[in-house]
Amino acid sequence: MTSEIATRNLSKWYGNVLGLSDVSLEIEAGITGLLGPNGAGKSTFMKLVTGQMKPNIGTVSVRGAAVWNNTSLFSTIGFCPEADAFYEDVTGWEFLTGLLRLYGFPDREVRERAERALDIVDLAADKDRKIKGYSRGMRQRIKFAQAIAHDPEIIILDEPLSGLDPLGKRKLIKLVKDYRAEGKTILVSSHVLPEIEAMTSRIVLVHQGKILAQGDIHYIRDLIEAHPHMISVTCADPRAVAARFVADRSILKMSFGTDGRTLVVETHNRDAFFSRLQEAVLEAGVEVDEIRSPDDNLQAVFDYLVGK
Amino acid sequence: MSIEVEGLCFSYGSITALDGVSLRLGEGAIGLLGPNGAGKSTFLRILLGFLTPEKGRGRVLGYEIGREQALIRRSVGYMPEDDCFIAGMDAVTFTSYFGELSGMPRQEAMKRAHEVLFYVGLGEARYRLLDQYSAGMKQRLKMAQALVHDPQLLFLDEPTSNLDPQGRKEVLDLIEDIVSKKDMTVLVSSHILADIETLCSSVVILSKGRVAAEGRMEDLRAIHYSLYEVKVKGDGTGFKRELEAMGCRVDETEDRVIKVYMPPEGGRMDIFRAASRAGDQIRFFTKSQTSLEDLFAQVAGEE
Amino acid sequence: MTVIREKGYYHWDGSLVERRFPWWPITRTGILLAFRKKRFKLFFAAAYLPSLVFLAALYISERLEDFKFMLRGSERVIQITPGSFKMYMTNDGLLFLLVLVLVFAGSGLVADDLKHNSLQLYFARPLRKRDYLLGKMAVVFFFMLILTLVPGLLLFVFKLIFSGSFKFFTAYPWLPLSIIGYTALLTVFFAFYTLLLSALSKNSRYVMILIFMVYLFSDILYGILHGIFRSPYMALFSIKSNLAQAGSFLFGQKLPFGFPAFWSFAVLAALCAVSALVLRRKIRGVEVIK
Amino acid sequence: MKPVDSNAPRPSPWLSVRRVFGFFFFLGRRTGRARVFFLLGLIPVALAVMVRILLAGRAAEAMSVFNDILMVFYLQFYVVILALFYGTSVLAEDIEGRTMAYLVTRPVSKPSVVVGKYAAYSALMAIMTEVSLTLSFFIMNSGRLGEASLYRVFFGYAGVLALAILAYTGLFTFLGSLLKRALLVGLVFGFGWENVIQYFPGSTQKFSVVHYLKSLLPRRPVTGRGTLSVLLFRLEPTATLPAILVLVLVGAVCVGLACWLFRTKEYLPEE
Repeated sequence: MTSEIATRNLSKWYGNVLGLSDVSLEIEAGITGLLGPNGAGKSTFMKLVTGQMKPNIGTVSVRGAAVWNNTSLFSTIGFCPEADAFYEDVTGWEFLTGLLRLYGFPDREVRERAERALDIVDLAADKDRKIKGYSRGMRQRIKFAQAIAHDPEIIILDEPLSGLDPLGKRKLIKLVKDYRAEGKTILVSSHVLPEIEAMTSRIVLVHQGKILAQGDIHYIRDLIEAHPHMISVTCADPRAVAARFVADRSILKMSFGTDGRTLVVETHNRDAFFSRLQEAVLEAGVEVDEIRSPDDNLQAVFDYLVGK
Repeated sequence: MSIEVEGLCFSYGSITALDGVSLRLGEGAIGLLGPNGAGKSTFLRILLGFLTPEKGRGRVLGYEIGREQALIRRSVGYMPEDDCFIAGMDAVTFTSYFGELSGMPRQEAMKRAHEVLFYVGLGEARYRLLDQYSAGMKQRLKMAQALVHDPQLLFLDEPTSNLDPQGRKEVLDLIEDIVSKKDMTVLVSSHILADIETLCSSVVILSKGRVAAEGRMEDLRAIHYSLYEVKVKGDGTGFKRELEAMGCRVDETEDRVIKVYMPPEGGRMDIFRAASRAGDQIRFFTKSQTSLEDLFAQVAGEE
Repeated sequence: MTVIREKGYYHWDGSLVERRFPWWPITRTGILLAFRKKRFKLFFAAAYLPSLVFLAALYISERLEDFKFMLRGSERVIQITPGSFKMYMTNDGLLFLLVLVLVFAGSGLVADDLKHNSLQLYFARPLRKRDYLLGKMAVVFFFMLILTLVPGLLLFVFKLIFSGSFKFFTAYPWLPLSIIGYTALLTVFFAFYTLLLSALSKNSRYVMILIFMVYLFSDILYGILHGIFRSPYMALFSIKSNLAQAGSFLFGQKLPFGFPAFWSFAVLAALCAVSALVLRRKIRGVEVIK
Repeated sequence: MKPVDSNAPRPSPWLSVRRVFGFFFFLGRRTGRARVFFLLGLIPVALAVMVRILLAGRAAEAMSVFNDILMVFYLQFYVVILALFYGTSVLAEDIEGRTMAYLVTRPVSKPSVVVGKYAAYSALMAIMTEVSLTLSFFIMNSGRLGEASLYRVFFGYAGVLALAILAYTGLFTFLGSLLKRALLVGLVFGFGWENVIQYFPGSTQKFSVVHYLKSLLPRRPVTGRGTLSVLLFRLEPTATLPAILVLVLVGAVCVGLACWLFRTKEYLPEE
C-alpha cells in the first residue's frame, strides 16, 4: 500500500521543550490511532503534518510532497484542532461557508458543501445560531464539520470525541468508519482508549516524543512475548478447573480471585490453553460465568510499554 | 442525606434545562449521567447557587440553597467542566490562592496546596507557569483547587475528560480512594461511562431536564433475558450455525463480538458444546449485563 | 511504634476561618501578577519621574545661593507653595504616566478572569461579589496610592527637612490633608474607571486600548468643544480637567475653570456610580448563555 | 504514490487574498467592537453640526476649524487608535484566540492571510473614518455646496485620511508580527514619540508618520485651540508627492515585512 503520510527521522522542539525526536513513520489509507500520554508529542506530530510547524530535523511529507508552506497540498487535508477555539460572533453557517470559500470553490458549491457537512454532523437546525451559544458537544461537531466539508483525502483529528456524550461519540465513530470505507486516510488522536479501540486496531504509540510501537493492537500484543498473556475464568468452582492445568508446563502462574470464583492464569501459549480450557469445562461440567483476557486491550499494552 | 431537592425547575430563556427534578442523594460516589443539554451542569450550578431555580427548593449538607449559600460553598469543592486557570501564575500559587479564598489561613493553604498537587499527580510540574500547562494538566489542576480546602462534598464535572490513560487512572484511583474513606460524598457528572461504572455505587440519569432513571448501579443493570457475548478464534461460522440450530438468536457486532440470545430453557453450557462441535475455540465469554451504555441509550431514548 | 504513611488522600486537620478581609488575597495576588509582567517595572519606575523632578525643584528652591550661577537669567525665584504641590499633583505628565500604569496593570484585572472563565472558581467559594470587586479595586488603589500619596507626603516632609524648620507646616497645616484628600479622590476614581473598562470585554488588548482611548479622548473632546463653544463648562467632558478642578479646590488654589468645583466632583462621582452598576450586572458566577 | 490530484481547488494568490478579505471584512463588522468604534466616529459629526449652527455664514472660519480641529482629531487620535487595535490584531487575534489553525491549514498562503486581513481591517476602518469625515465636512460647509473647489478640497482630505489608514495599519501590523507586547509599544509610539517629535526642529520630524500627513493637509494648521495645537507650530512640511510616496512606502514595506516574518516564523502560543 502506498503511504499517504511519511516522516523520516522527524524531530521538533520549541525552546527547550522536546516535542518529537527522531520519528520515522508511514501511515497508509484507513484509520490510524495516535496514542500517548499528555505531552507525548501527539499534537506536535499533527501540527507538523498539517504544516503549522516547521520540523527542526528530518522531513514530513504527504503523498511525497513536503508539507511546510506547501499550500497546494492543504486542499486535500482536513484538520480538526483540539483547542476549543472559534470565531465566536459568527453563526455555524457563516463559519463553515467562510472557511470553505478559502478553497476557491464557487458560491453554489460552497453552499452545497456546507449544507452536506452540517447534515452529516446534524447541526442543520442550529446553523443560524451564533457559535457563542453552542454547547460543548455542538462546538465539537461544527469543528469536525469544517474538517470534512471540503471532502479531503486525508483527515487529521486531534481529540475529536472530547466533550461529546455517548450518543454523539457513537455517531462520530460511525462517521469516521464510513470515511475509511471511502478509502480516505484518517489519523485520530484520543486519550480515551476505548474510543480508539472502537475505531481502529491500527495504532501508533507515542511516548516522550518517541514511537514506542506501531501496528495492529493484537499483533503488537502477541509481539510482546516477554510479557505473558493473562486469562481470567470466572465460574462456580475455579479450583476444579485449575486442577486440570497444574501439570501443564505452558502455564506460568495461576492465582485465585479474592471472591473465590475467579481463576487467573498466565501463559505463553494462549492457543493451547483455550482449547484445553474448553474440554476441561465440558468434562468438569462447571458452569462458567465469564472468560476474559484482561490485558488484551490498549490500556494494558500501553501500561506495559510505558513501563508501568 | 447529603443532597435533597424538590421539584427544581430552571430554564435559559425559552430552553427548559430542568423540569421538576426531585432527588435524595446519599453518601459515596453518585454518577450523574445524561446526553448533552440534559441539565447536568445546570443542576450542579443550582446546587452551588450560581443559578436560582424558578421553582422548587433544596438542601445541600443540610443548608438551604439560596439562603445559606455561603455555608454550602465552604464545604463544597467544585471542579467545573470547562478550562479555567489564571495566566501568569504557577500551580502552587494558584492552588493556595483558592484555598485562602475558601477561608484557609495563608500558611496552611500553602502547605495544603503542595500536598494536594501531589495527590493529583502534578507534583513535579507544580512550579511551572499555568500558561504552559497542557489540557490534561489543567484538568488535574482544577481537581486540586476543588480539594485544597478539604470539602465534605465534591462536585466533579467531567473529571477525566482530556486526560491520558495514565492520568485517567491516577484521577480515578484518587477519587476511589476519597470515596473509600466514606466521609466525603462525590457527585460525578461524566460522559465516559467506563469511569462512572468503576467509580459510582449509584447513578442518576437525566434526560431533557427530568430524572430518567435513578438508583443503585446493580438494580439498574440487572436484565431479564439471558444474553451472552462470545468471541471465537477464526470467523466462527460453524459456531453460529450450531447455535442457530439450537434455537438461539445470534448477531455479530463490527468488532467480531457474537451476541447470543439464549432461550429460557437453554443453558450456557450449550454454547460450549456448540463451540466444541463446530471445532471453534472460545476466547471470550461473558453473561451480558446491560452495559451502562445500552442503559443510557435505552433511557435517554435516542438510540 | 512504626507508622507508615499510606499513599492516598488525607484530610486537612485545620479549620476554615471567617476572615475579616476576605478580599485581601485577591489584592495581594493581583499586585503580584502585575509585577510579573515583562517590562512593567520599567513603566512603574517611569511613573516616579515627576516626583523626582519636583524633589529636585524643592532642593534648588532651598539652596538658591548655590544655584545662582544656573539661574542667571530668570528673575523668577522658585518659591514652593501649596500651589506648586497642586501643580505637581495635577500636571499632565504624571496623569499620563499613571494611565500607562493603569493600562499595564489594570487591563487584565477582570478581562483575564472573563477570558479564562475563572469567575466560577472565585464564586464557588464563600466570596461575595462585593469582596471580589473590592479585591480587584484594591490592586488599583495600591498602584495609585504608591505613585501619588506616598511621594506627595514624602515631598512634604522633604520640604520641611530641606527648609530645616516647621515654618512651612505651621503656615499650611492643612496641606497634608489636601494631599491625602486629592490622592484618595484620584485613586477611587481610577479604580472604578479601570474596573469598568476591564469588565467590558474578554480581550485584554481591547481593554488596554479602551483605558487609554477614553482618557485621551475625553481631553480632546474638551479641546474641540471649547474651541467651538468657548464655555468653561465644556471642561466637564475631560477627565483630566475635572481632576484638576477638584484638585485645585482641595488644595485651596484658584480654580482653573470658571465653574464651581462641585460640578467636577459630581461628574467624577457619577462615573463611579455607572461603573458600580455595570460591574454588579457583569460579574456573575457563570456566563449564562441564552 | 497517488499524485496530488490537479483538480483539487488551488486558488490563485489574488483569489485567496480576496477570499480572506471577504471573510475578515464580514467577521470584523460582526464584532461588538466595530460598533463602538463606529459610534466614536459619529461624535465629530455631532460636533460639526454644532459648529455649523454657531458659525452660520462665516465659511472661511468653518474651513479652518475643520482643518485644525477635526482633521487633527482624525489623524492624531481616531485613526491611530483604530490602526493600533486593528493593526496589531491582524496576527495577535488569531494567535491569542488559537484560531490560527483554521487559516493556516487552508490552501491560502500565509502572506495572503496577512494581506487579506490587513486589507479587510483597513477597509473597515476606511468606512468608519470616511463616513464620519464626509458627513462632518459637508455639514460644516453646507453653505458652499455649489463651489467646485469645495469638492477638490474634500477629496484632498479623504485622500490624506486613506493614506493615514494605510500607513498606520501597515506599521502596527508589522509591529504585531514582530513583538509580543506590540500594543503597548504601539501606544508609546503613536501617542508618545509622534507627539513629542513635533518639538524637535530639522529633519527629526521626518521620522514620524504624522509629519507627512500634516504636510499633505491643504491648509497648514497654524492656529488652533485645545491641547494639540501647541504641538503643531514647528511644522516644516515636505512636498506633497514625496510625502504621499513615503506614506505608501511605509504601509507597503511594513506589510511586506509582516508577510515575510509570518511566513518564516511559526506562530504558536507556547505549547
